[in-house]
Amino acid sequence: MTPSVLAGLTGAALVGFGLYGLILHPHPLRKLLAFNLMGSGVFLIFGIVARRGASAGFSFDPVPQAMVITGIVVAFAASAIAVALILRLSAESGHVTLDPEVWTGSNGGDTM
Amino acid sequence: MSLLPILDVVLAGLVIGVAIFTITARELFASVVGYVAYGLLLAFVWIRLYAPDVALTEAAVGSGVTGVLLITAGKRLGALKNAAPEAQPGFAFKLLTGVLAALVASALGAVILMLPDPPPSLAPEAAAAADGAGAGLGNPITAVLMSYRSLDTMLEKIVLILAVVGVWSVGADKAWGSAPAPLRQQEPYAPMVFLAQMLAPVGALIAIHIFWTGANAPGGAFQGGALLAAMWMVTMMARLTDPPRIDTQWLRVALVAGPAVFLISGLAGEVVAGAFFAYPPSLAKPIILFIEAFMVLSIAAALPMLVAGPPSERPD
Amino acid sequence: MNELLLAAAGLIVLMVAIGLARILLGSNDVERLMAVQLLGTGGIAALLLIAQATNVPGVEDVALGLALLAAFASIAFINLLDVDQGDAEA
Amino acid sequence: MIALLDLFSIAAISAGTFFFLAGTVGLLRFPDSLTRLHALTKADNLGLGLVALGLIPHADSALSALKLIVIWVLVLLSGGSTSQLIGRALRRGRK
Repeated sequence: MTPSVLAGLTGAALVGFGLYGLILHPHPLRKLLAFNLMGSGVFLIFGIVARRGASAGFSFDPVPQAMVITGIVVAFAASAIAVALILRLSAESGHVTLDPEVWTGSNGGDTM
Repeated sequence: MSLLPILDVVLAGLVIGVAIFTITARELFASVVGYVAYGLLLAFVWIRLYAPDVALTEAAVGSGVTGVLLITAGKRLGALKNAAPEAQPGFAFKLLTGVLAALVASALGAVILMLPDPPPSLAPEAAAAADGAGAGLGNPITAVLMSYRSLDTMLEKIVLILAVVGVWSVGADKAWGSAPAPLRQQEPYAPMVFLAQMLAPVGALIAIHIFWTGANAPGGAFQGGALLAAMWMVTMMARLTDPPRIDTQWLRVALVAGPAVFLISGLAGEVVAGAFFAYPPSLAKPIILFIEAFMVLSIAAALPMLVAGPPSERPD
Repeated sequence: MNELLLAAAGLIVLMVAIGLARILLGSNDVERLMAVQLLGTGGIAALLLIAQATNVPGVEDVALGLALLAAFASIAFINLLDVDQGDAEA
Repeated sequence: MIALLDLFSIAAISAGTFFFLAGTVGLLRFPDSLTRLHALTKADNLGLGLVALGLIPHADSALSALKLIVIWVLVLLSGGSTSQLIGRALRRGRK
């Protein structure tokens, strides 16, 4: 098994774990973290494509690598917006959750 | 070279182990610590894939700055210790999610094992394009970012600005124009001030060095800018500086400078060299470095502002 | 020589991994932070060794960046821990 | 001369690896957080320092040798200061 294939399979596993956490965690920041984990798995899969491009008379394929660099920064920008929205939402509703039933229902049970 | 495969397997196992910890940890703080460790480990995987540029970006933006973003948010939520315990999903739902995640992961794994051979590659094309327009750049990734796919890179800078605008606009109406909340509430302890004072200048120097060598070696505008941003945040966390008011002139100029210079250069290319984002070959390298310098500035200004969050109502 | 460098790198990674696993799984927040610091240092050492053995160029710069970022992450976590330990709000 | 330098490298890197070993064993076996912190600093300061020292003879240029030293100094600086801060956090936590 070459390092590339190993890294690719790692990436696939990471996407799986990220998806699991994204769906199951009730806390929005944990969801965001899981989503980032998933994203880095996708980047890793992208990365092995870059590594495989090595056989084309180049030490690696620079195009996917450059796109991963761009992607990491864009993913961070999206996370920052998500964090700002989460903070605003919980400041307005008084609850740290994305479950609409909690904050439209009774306003007892403050989770903060 | 018999040890290297073992090392790779250990590394992959570690990455997966820490990822599982990050997902399953009970508290947010532990989970974020795990995530930062995970980012560092992932950087080593990228090194093993011969992608030091990506390794540095992943470590700086993916792990370091994202980690700080999350713990700052957690602190502001004041909910680090209890993660909404009332909404725990049932066992059947967990099982279903697990099956779904396993299916997605194995499908991806199968695709990876069945990738076409020989692999398709844009490398020769990119190399040709880079030779034409980005002549003199020894680092093919910088050549791709700044020449072959320069429109992507410019749009990505614009995405950063849009994100800053988005974060700012989430703040309360009456807070508009004031400064974001400081990254630390109380007076810092002396060793932290000392560390920030020592680290920030050295770090800024290293960041500029990494930007400068990026033309020929691993590094570049993204990595240098992210490190510079990290150093600014260090001074904010030690309360040597506070986040600036969001209506400050220099801040806004710094944010827009990168994409603006990039766009103007691209339009100038239309006039001088006959195509959008075409550089006259003899001047390609100086022009690219010139644009990159402003990109470093914009990234270094944008990342801390994204972490600092929307303007707060308190007159700090 | 290369074999030796790799062996040293492998040993360091293994050590750090054991420490990381033990501390991440069951301990308090401060010790988790210590484990991450060990991971950063050990990782940088292993990175330098592996880079020397496999001839990846320019890794010193990556290691420099990692050293900076390790310090950055530690400062951020400690910044938070202080609050956790109940420093009075200024 | 080359053999001598190699010998130096081997000695320094082995010693560095030993300190990582010692640091990890200490992190696992020492009874409380403060003594574990003590063990950790050995790995930080001496482990990485000796490994960097051992790699200097193999550096491509004077600049990369300098970078190795700077890496070590950075880790020394941040390790020392963060240990102070961690120690303080521990002391406050115990009260």
